[in-house]
Amino acid sequence: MGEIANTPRGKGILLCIQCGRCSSSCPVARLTGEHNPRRLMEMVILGFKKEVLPTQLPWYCLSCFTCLDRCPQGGDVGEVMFAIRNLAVKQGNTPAGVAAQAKSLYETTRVINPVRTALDRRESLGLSKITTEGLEEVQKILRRTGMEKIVKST
Amino acid sequence: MKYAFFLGCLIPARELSYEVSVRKVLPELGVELVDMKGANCCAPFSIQSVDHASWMALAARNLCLAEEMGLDIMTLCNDCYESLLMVNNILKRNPALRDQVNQILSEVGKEYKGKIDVKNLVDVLSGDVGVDKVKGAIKEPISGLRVGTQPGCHLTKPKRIHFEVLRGFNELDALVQATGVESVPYERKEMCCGGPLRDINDDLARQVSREKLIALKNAEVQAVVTVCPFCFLQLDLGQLEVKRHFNEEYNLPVIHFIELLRMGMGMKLDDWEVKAHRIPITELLKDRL
Amino acid sequence: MGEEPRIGVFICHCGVNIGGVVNVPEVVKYVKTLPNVAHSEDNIYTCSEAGLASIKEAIKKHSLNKVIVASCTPRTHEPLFRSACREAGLNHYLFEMANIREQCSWVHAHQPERATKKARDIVRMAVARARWLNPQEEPELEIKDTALVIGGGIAGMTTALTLADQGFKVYLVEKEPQLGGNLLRLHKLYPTMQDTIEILEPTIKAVSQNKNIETLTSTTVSEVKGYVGNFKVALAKNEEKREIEVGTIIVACGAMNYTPPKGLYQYGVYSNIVTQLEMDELLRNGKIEKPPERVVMIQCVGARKGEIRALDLAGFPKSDTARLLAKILKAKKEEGWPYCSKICCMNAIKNSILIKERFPQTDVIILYGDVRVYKEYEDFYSMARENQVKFVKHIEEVTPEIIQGPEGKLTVTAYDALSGREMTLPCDWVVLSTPLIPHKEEVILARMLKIPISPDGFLMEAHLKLRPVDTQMDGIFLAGVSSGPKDVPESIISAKAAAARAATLMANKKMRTEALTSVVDEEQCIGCGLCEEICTYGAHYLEEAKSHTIAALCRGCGACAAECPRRAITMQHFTDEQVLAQVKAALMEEP
Amino acid sequence: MEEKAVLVVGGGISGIQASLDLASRGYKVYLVEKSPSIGGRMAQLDKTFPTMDCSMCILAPKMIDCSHHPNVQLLTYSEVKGVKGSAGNFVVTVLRKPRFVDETKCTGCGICADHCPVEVPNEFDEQLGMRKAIYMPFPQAVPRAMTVDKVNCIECGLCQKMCQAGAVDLKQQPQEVELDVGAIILSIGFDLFDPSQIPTYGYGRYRNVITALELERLLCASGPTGGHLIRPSDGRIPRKIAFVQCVGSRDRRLGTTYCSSICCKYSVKDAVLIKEHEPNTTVSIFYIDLRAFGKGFQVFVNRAKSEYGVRFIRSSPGEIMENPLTKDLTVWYEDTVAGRIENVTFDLVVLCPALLPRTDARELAKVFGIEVDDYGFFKASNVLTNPVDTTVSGIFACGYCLGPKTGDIPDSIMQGSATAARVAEVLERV
Repeated sequence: MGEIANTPRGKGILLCIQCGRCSSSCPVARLTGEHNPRRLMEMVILGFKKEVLPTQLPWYCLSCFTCLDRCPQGGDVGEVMFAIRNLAVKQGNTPAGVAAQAKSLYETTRVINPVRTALDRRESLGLSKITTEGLEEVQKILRRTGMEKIVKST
Repeated sequence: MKYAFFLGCLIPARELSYEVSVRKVLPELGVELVDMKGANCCAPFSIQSVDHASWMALAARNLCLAEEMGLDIMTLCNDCYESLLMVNNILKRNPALRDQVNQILSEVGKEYKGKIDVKNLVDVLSGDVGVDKVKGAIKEPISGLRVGTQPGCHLTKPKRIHFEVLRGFNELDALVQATGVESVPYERKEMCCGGPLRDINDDLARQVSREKLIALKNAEVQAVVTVCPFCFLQLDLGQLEVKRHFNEEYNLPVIHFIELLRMGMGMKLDDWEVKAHRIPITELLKDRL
Repeated sequence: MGEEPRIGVFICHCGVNIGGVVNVPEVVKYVKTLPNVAHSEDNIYTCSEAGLASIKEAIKKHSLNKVIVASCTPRTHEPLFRSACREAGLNHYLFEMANIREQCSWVHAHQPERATKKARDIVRMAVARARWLNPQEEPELEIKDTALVIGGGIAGMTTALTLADQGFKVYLVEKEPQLGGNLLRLHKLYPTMQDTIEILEPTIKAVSQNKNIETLTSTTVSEVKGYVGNFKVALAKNEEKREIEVGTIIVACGAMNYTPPKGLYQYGVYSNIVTQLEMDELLRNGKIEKPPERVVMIQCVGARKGEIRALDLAGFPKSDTARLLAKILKAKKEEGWPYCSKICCMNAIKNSILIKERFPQTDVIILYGDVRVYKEYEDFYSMARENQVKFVKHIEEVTPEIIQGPEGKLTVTAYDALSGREMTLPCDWVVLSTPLIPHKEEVILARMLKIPISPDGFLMEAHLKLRPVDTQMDGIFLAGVSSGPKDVPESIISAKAAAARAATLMANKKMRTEALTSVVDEEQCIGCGLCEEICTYGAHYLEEAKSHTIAALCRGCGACAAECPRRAITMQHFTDEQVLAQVKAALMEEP
Repeated sequence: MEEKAVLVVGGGISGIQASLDLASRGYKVYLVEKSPSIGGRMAQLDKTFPTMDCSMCILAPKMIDCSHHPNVQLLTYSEVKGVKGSAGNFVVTVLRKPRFVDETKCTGCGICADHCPVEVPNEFDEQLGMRKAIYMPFPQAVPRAMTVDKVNCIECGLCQKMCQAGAVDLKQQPQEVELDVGAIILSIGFDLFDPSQIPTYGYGRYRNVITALELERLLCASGPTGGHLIRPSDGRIPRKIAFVQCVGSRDRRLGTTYCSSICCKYSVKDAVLIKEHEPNTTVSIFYIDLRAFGKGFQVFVNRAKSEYGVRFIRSSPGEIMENPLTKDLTVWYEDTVAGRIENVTFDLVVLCPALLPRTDARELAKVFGIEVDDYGFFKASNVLTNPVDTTVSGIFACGYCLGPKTGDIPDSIMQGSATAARVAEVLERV
């Protein structure tokens, strides 16, 4: 729990009283039993690392933040989720989609890049060019934060 | 009214019609948009999931660019909006984090000062321009069209960083009504489109979208009006996927709010723009196209 | 029987409580046909000021000499109607009450006709009895302005001080050699984390310095004679005996912390399994030197037993459930007390915070059923969570398994209901939260004082809701945990409340008692002494081979009258004529 | 002897207890009550746990004792405006609001009300029942006198014509009285959290979402429905009822972080009452921690489960949705013990709102110069050792205005008596 609680986005976990308002408000949890934010909080609080970090569990959240508005304790479940994901990623649990976006960001400053046809159309419409201006700065930053390693390792 | 225009990644790459419409419409309403040279990705939820510090720093870098321009930022995409808005809020209030971020930024000779605000297309139109002025600009009101609006999560949630619960709802609806279109209430309007799970858990993403589509169908709307390009993508393209997986026909055309406004102001969509909608809008808006 | 009875009957609708079932007007009509009934009417609420006014008015207008109210229970309302009669100049023993609500409309809510008939019967019986009612005089008693406080804990001392400060003389009796009670064993008090001593010392000092208080330590109460205002109490300090006379008695005999029997949760088997109280002591004396890796606390040990809990194992992986169920089935019924002891959650949190303060790295886990941190203690609970104390709602049907591991460590196995997972917790200490339970001596004391014991084993209040510090015995009051678990502020409040009730009695110096007592006809009495034997209240005594009644002690139960072979004993206000008339009326066929 | 007089502010059960204890001890007591009648919250309840006594039936005698007691002077429909002096000799200014009826003449026969043409919702019935513009809040009101609510009165004068006692006086003026007292007891009670502040529960939007106090009135034999439990939208007897705990309590966002201490207990009581009213109604209680502490409660909860079949679900529902046609309510919740997210449809949902300080508590605190705690309840000078002393000597407090110190009625009564003791301590020293 400490590892999560001591991160800027993970504090909320200490406030959780397991009331279940988040889980019963969560659009995903309503659809699938696999996802249960409340239970995930409980598992993190009790330090079930193996059962959480390498699994799918951290990756069901939509970040729609409905829970943030419903939690009576201001436990910010949806926020804590990012603290958990950061930890999961450090352990190499990164969904392909996320890894791809991270990589793209590191290489082009943007997570999504236009395909050829789009570029052509931009040109024909006289829309601004899509450049990688600022890439150097972005990479410096990611080097400093250590995300570069993560990107390269995945 | 002058803004540092934060385009983001998705729109210039995949939803050009959105960009074109904005560039056409806003000057008409007296809003000047200055492109942000060298802006990087806002650092959306995907990146936030990877590393917190990187999110803060990358978003802050964008904020710094706007500070250098001396302009408030206007975003189009909800993801960009929430990311930049959150970081701006946090860094304004939390000196400790601000120092950390500035240390990182010092690498690239930048410093976050907290001098600007982050706004969204809807803020600008309903707040700065004003619904009345928008209404005034409508030359050919679009009558007899029932739509459900999808403001998207990050225009409205969490409460504490947006002014009030249904802000996005009320203001967006007011703007939509201004074009002459009827915005119909429907169940679970607050609910997410499913987009954020795209590429992470496509199956779930689809199921969420389906819930949304069912609710919209129940309200007997003829189309969905979106602000966020992700919502657009998820409900438009996603509809085809839902069709494929659940073989359910919804046939709900999805329209960028700004396109609606553009048409109302008498500026027709080009053919390629019309085609950009995977659920055809021709039937619905034939007299407009 | 004196003058011809002129009976007034007032029948109450009690809103719809009675009126919604019983046809009240019809009953009124019927009552008017009964002999000696001079007046009858119905009221929406006879207990309302209007109702009372109309009683007084009718007494004068129809010169009534007997009054009957047919409404609810005498327990709550008789005093009210009696005083109405008094105010109208009618001796209040000429008032009779018929209960047509609890004993009629409420229990026959679905049969209005038959309920109405029963109401007629009940009122008819009342009328029959009323004919025989006679005026009675209530004896007036002197009330000594001296109090006895039994128990020198925080509650007892507070009561003593409160009374002494008002100028009453107080005897403070404590069975232990020193004052202080349970708090002597406590180190810190939640939620302020104040040292107990900071509160205890000044109180003890104040008591010892107060010249109105006579403190008697190592002393027990060996006998209580007499009655409200005039108790004669025998005290014993080892061999030396002493008798004191007091006007009121306040029972603050406290309670004790339940110590599990050897083997329950392995208590007494391993030395590092202790109760919260023992943990508190260990912490106080710094007996825990090396930082524990983990401490596991278990709530409700010996409390809330025999309670039915909704059990749903759906949350657990299939693999576990079978094993779990098997465990639940063979889990033997655990001994313990049925109630929630109220203070254990906070005590556990208190100790967990103390541990965290001392050993920040120690992992503290609390296994609970419900976290009952009521009032602002919720904030105390949050504080613990912010200190990273972990709370686990475990499946209580499965008594956590405790086995010994390497180098004296323990391993607790429990089931977390909220994550649906088995937890194996290696730990250095297991702390059992055990309830406050009544002293064994309490039973003896209760018998001596003739006050009943509630189902939970604590002393019983006169009325759980309305008279929380009174007892059924006039002049005897309850303070502190003698009537059930309380925390310190609650004990202090109850102590002051008890003091107030006692002071009210003593300040008036006099009181009137019920005339509903037994009277011995000396002509008839043969002095057999059966009445003295049978009387639970010690109201009868023999003198010169004749039995006599101590009116103040007699509760009017009638046991003696029933026992007396010579029918020499009459129960005033419950004479044979009155009762038999009632019985006859009950059996009589309606005209 | 003026210094032997005491002022009690608030005529609820704890104020009544304090007054009676002090009065029978020989002190002169002025009992000031804001509303037209004493009785307070307890008067609004149907039955009380665990003896299941009808609340009014055990309260009414005490109320009447107050009005009869030679040492108690009731000042109902009155408010304290100012306080001077200190322990032993306070001078208090009390505003007697005009009730436009002469208490001494009015018999409370109610003929005036029968003829009054103006009907408005009755506050005492939580707006569920109606009263006239000239009214008595409830039949057992003390003093038994009518009151004219001038806000709604249309000055038609019918009541005046109808009153044989000539008690109605529509010209009556407000009146200020000065009282010399040695000590002051505050027992102004609590207000309830407005559940509409939690929009997802739909209170105020959905008619069949009600508060627990509204339920008490619906269950009460002398309540607006004569004790018939029916649901507001269509008057049908609800067959599936849900109770939701901690609505506003244990809530950091709203600042009411404390546990209100009574909701779990009265909900179990209400559940059992409902079962007794309508045996084939199902009752579910959604709770986070079932706080059945205090004498006899745990055993009662066990009985509610085993004998009455009340369902207890450990969950705080996320959302309530109304079916616009049937007005039935779908509750989304997670059975946290089973880890199952479910939605069940109910006929009636009862919210248990947090107990809050009176809206005028801070104001009043200023008048008396006492401090309030973080929540706005009156602050005890020492929570452990002087729980009923305020921060000003000679001024004491009892009942819920001290915050959730009280579990329930017995606690309020104990506090009432305790303040009486403290007053005596102070005055006997003077």
